Amino acid sequence: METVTLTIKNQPGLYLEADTITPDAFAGKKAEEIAGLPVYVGRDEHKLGEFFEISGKAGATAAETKIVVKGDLSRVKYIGMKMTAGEIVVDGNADMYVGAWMQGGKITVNGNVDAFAGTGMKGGELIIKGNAGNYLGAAYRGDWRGMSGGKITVAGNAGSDLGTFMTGGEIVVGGDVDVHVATHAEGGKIVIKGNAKSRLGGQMVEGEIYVFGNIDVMMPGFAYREDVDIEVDGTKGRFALYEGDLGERHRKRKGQTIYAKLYQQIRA
Amino acid sequence: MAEYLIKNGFVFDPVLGIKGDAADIAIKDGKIVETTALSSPKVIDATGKTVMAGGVDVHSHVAGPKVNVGRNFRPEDKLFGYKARSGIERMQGGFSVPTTIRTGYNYARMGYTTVMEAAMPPLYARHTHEEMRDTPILDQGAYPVFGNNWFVLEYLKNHEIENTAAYIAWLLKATKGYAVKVVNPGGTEAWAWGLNCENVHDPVPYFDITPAQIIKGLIEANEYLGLPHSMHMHANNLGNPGNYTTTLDSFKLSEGIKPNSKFGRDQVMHHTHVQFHSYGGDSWANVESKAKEIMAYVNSHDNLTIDMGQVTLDETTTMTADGPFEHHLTELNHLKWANVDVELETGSGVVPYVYSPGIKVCAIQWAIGLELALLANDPMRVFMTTDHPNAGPFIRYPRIMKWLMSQEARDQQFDAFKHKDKVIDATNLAGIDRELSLYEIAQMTRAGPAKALGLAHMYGGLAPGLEADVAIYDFNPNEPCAPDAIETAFGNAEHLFKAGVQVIRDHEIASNGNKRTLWVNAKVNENPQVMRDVKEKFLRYYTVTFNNYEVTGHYLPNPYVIEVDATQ
Amino acid sequence: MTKTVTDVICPFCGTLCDDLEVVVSDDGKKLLEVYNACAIGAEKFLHSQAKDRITRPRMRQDDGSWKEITYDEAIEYTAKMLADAKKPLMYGWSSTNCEAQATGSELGEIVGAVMDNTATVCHGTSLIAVQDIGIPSCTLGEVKNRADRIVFWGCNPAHAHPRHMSRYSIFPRGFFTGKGHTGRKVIVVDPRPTDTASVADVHLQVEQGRDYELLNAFRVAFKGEKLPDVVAGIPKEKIYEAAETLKSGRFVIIFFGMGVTQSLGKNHNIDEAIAVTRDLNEYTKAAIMPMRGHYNVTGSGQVWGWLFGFPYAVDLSRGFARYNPGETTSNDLLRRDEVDAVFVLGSDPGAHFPFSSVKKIYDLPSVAIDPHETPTTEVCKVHVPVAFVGVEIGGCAYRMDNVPIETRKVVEPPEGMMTDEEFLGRVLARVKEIKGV
Amino acid sequence: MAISVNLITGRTIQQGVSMEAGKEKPAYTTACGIIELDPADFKKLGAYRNTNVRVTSKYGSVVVKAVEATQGPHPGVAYIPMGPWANMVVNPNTYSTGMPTFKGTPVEVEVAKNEPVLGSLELVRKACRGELA
Repeated sequence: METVTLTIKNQPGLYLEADTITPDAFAGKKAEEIAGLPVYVGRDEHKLGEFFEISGKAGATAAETKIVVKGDLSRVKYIGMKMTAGEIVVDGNADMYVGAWMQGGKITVNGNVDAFAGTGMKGGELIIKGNAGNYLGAAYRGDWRGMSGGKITVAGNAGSDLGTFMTGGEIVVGGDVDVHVATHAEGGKIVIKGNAKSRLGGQMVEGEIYVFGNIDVMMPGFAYREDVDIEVDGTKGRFALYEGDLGERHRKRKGQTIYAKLYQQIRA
Repeated sequence: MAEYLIKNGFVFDPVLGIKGDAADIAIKDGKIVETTALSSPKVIDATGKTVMAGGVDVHSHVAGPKVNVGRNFRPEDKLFGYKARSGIERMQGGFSVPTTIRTGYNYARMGYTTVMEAAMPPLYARHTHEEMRDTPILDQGAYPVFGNNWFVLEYLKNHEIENTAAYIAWLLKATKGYAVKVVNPGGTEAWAWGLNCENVHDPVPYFDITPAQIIKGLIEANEYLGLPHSMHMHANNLGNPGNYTTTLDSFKLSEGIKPNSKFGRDQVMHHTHVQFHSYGGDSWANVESKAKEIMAYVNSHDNLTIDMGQVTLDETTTMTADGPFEHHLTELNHLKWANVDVELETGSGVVPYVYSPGIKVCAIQWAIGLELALLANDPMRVFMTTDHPNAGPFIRYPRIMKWLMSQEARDQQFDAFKHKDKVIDATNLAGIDRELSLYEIAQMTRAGPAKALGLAHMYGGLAPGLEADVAIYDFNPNEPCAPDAIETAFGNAEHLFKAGVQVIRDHEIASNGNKRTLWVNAKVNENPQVMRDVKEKFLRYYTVTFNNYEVTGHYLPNPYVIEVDATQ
Repeated sequence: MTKTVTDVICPFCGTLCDDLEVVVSDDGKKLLEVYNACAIGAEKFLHSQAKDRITRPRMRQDDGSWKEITYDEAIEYTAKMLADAKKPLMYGWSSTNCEAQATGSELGEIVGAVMDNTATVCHGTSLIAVQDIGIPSCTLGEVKNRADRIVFWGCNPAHAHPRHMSRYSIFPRGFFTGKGHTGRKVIVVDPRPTDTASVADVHLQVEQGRDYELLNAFRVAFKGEKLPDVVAGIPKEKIYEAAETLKSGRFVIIFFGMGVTQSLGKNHNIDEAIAVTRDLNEYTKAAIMPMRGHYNVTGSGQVWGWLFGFPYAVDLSRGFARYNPGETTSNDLLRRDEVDAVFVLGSDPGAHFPFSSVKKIYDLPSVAIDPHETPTTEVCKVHVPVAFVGVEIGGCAYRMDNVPIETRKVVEPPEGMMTDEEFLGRVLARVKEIKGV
Repeated sequence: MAISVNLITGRTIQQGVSMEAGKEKPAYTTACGIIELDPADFKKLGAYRNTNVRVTSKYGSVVVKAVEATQGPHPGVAYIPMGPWANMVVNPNTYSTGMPTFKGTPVEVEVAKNEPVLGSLELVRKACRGELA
């Protein structure tokens, strides 16, 4: 695997749209060629090299390419968008749409990301060491196909609208989450190790939510069923199982209605 | 205006009867002229290329309230599909429901120059006209819907044809409409109570009338007026297994009625998107093609024309004034559902739909559409449409051409189906080896629809005196080609003239044209009763005033009025 | 002598009443009286006659004072500002006609602006919900002629849409509703016992910010499932009862407003309300409608819909149209310093945006096009007064149910004043010159 | 002493009429430079009706006149008509939806008898220029 290192040298006046920072766009290119890739500030087209110091070179394919991005990237959008393979390490905070529509490969952000990270994600791995913004692993506006595969791990907290319209894949949040989790989800698994506020599983058709901490307000459409002993992301424990959303439509399998499941850890 | 001489192309023109012979086409002052009439034309060498009149679409949902619902409620339909502005081209977006700008350009790119908006809710006529105004290049007209209109229901309950006709004439003028459209007659009014009319004898709640009475009455009123187009029909029971009997029952209501129109059409009913109305079986498990039965009827009845409503196997957006059908659809696929019931007039619904080659029913629908065209004895009466965007986006017309012109292309598609064998069993298509010629395609996409619209004096051919709407395709019909070459060539006209203006040059948009809006001004005897009824309904039941209803002025910056005199 | 103009359309709110009568002087220069309008609508017409009206553009000086400038100078400043900006915000577009919106759209397209309208602080979240779940709706005449169950959820038409209840919803006698209000059951859901609630049969005083839960409870109740004893402050018995009232109706209409679009959950509240409506269609007929507030905000969503494909928050900066509320919406753009110039027409963000956003407008190059003096004109660098749309110039406007109506000019604007459309047309021409397109 | 209440904003007919008559006019301040409090909250606040109060949230602070709720009772909920006064204190968080949280901002209300309620233009101008106390 070859490594390309980008170090931000000029901050954009507004925001930098850099959907070319992907192993797919870099593959087969030398540093000079990578420097020539287009990026945008408002309506103006620029070259990547105007904002980044670029060293190293890419591998022949995306899978053989690793990108390390350094510096304050809190005004850089779209890092890793639509990537299919390879690896990106972001050494700092990044702005919106990190790993949006990604299909494969791995992104590690050693900082925070803003909203819409992992939008419509299909595969691969997105690891956020800091906090994530709103709409993590959610669907793009209007789409009924949200995150369908891959795994997102957040060490810190996540914002509102986590996993909206999720159909598959897994999201693990180490800290707390804001309102609306797995709204409209039809599959997938969300693990919240900290506390949740309200609107968990609203309009949820299918899928699983696990909460280790408190839930401020439970949806009226979730009904307590039983206590179960299970292991979740390496933690064994007793959980209260709720099913819902009782107001929503559900499929039937072998005559049984399939509900979404919400597990809350029971703490002594 | 510039003169043009399109030299030596292979011309396909049903109006002149030219079947691919090399010929020259001359353009002057916006019209086709004899080549001798030119003095110093710009010459376009069309050697080795195909030349046809501009395409005419008899049925497409491209402008108006439900189309815009389809745009605005589907941001995902535009994701990553945009085209940036450049030169004279404005920015474009949208796949199944493109922006008006893209609609105009994409039709032009296929060599189409006239497109009729298939359903205009009268109360929203202004909106429809605003969108058509902002659709470049194309000549357009819109069909106001009548089949669930309270005036029509009340007049036809007592078979008052003259009053119905007077009301139609008034509404065409008020809305600047082109033809009489009927969608699920009575069923959409029933839907205002959450109900439906599932066959032609199913009475409309409260109004004490059946769909059959509405259909027959509107045909008669249409012929009473002698409008350019016939009554334009979308029957009850669309999209349901076993519905072909309802379709045949609807067809039969036209029997014995002769056209009364000086505009040269032969039909008294145009039935649209017949693919959706040709299903046998009694459930989605055993649904099968009844295209043979449908076409046996069509082929033997000259006073009927139809269009296909071809499924293109895309993710698309369904939209229709058939409110109950859209509700039925959203119950099936659970996708987002928009509905608008329109006071005293009509309703509509919009639901996204994914026609997947992996789903048996979708593949059967695909086959049925093609069967309709391939079983047609007279291509002048069977037109190519996708009921855009219902069965698929109009940009797939070149792909449909490919399927119609090449058995190999059809076989390739069969092979791509997950349930190929079941699809073959439920349909006739695998046993049909007919391959349509470009001449027949020109009948189905140009001369036929122009004639059925009563616009054969303007569009659909290359005879001198017609509008200079001419498409030149980079396609040599005399050389063997892979099926995909058909799709490529006819999706990307090399040159296109609209009313003598070159709107595409070397495959690029060269002009935004001078789009016109066609409407029909039918003069009838003064009818005080109808005017009294209209004013009373506005006073008591409408939420806009009578004086704020009529569409006037700047909504049609370039109108083209077709005058009809039905005074007696 | 005076003359009376009839069938006049009111340019205040999305109700778009079209039965006003306006008395003007014989020469058409003075507006004298307004009939049939609500108090707010009448005031809007009369304000055009204010003696102290500003009739010429003005530019803020370094010392904070205003200096009168010519329209030509204002056009030049605006064109330069937009042409120089990398990503200008062009906001407002509600108190104007569709013709100006179309011209403005072309301008926005050329300068690569973000186009946003007042839905962004009003029913924008409803539009998001519609994109997620759709919307079964109808025209207001359907309500008048058929509806026997009326729900006002988080809206207060007695104050915000004063003639709505009499023209369309509670009181009118329609074709199938000959008994008027006695044939209808009215439910109001609001954390306050509002003046609208006082004319309702049922008021559910929902705990503020818990609409999503209460709506969810209705869906659970429809299906006959068990509810917790109290949801959002409402005892379950009342919820079951209200759910039954809705199910037993022949035609249910739910109107909703800012109480749900601006409270916690926002688009999700609407989403769930639409789901309630969908559910009701299993049992009876039901429709739902946003109480669009601002005159022609609906129209700008329509115009942008057919031109760009999105109803608000349209980012044209890259030469094509993109959309994602949360990123391309005015308050997010301002908060995040994503735009470098602000153009406002037909709205007053200075009064109606959170102050943190207003401060950002103050800090940027900015132009406000508005007949009034407003908090926005107060913080912008240039203020361009224009003719009142719907009073001094007509044009197309869309009602809250998307019905388009041609508005009427009833009186002449003061001598020499431009209209929105003229001003935008001139700026567009100048921008084309500057950019050489 | 200060009381804590949940602030919502919105339209009133007086807000509409005075806005259309001119936001620079005193009537607009009379209509919108107010906070409607429930009698129970007045009691807790220990203030007379029509007293100027300072309303403070995490996001800002503004002086308005406290009046009795016109559409009550709604103890614990306070109402400032939509406008620049309300917008000094509302929660601007959009939760990435574009919509600030205009309804449901926790605020503290305390008597500020001697502080004036500014007119709309003056309020916004001074706030922008950092001239507010």
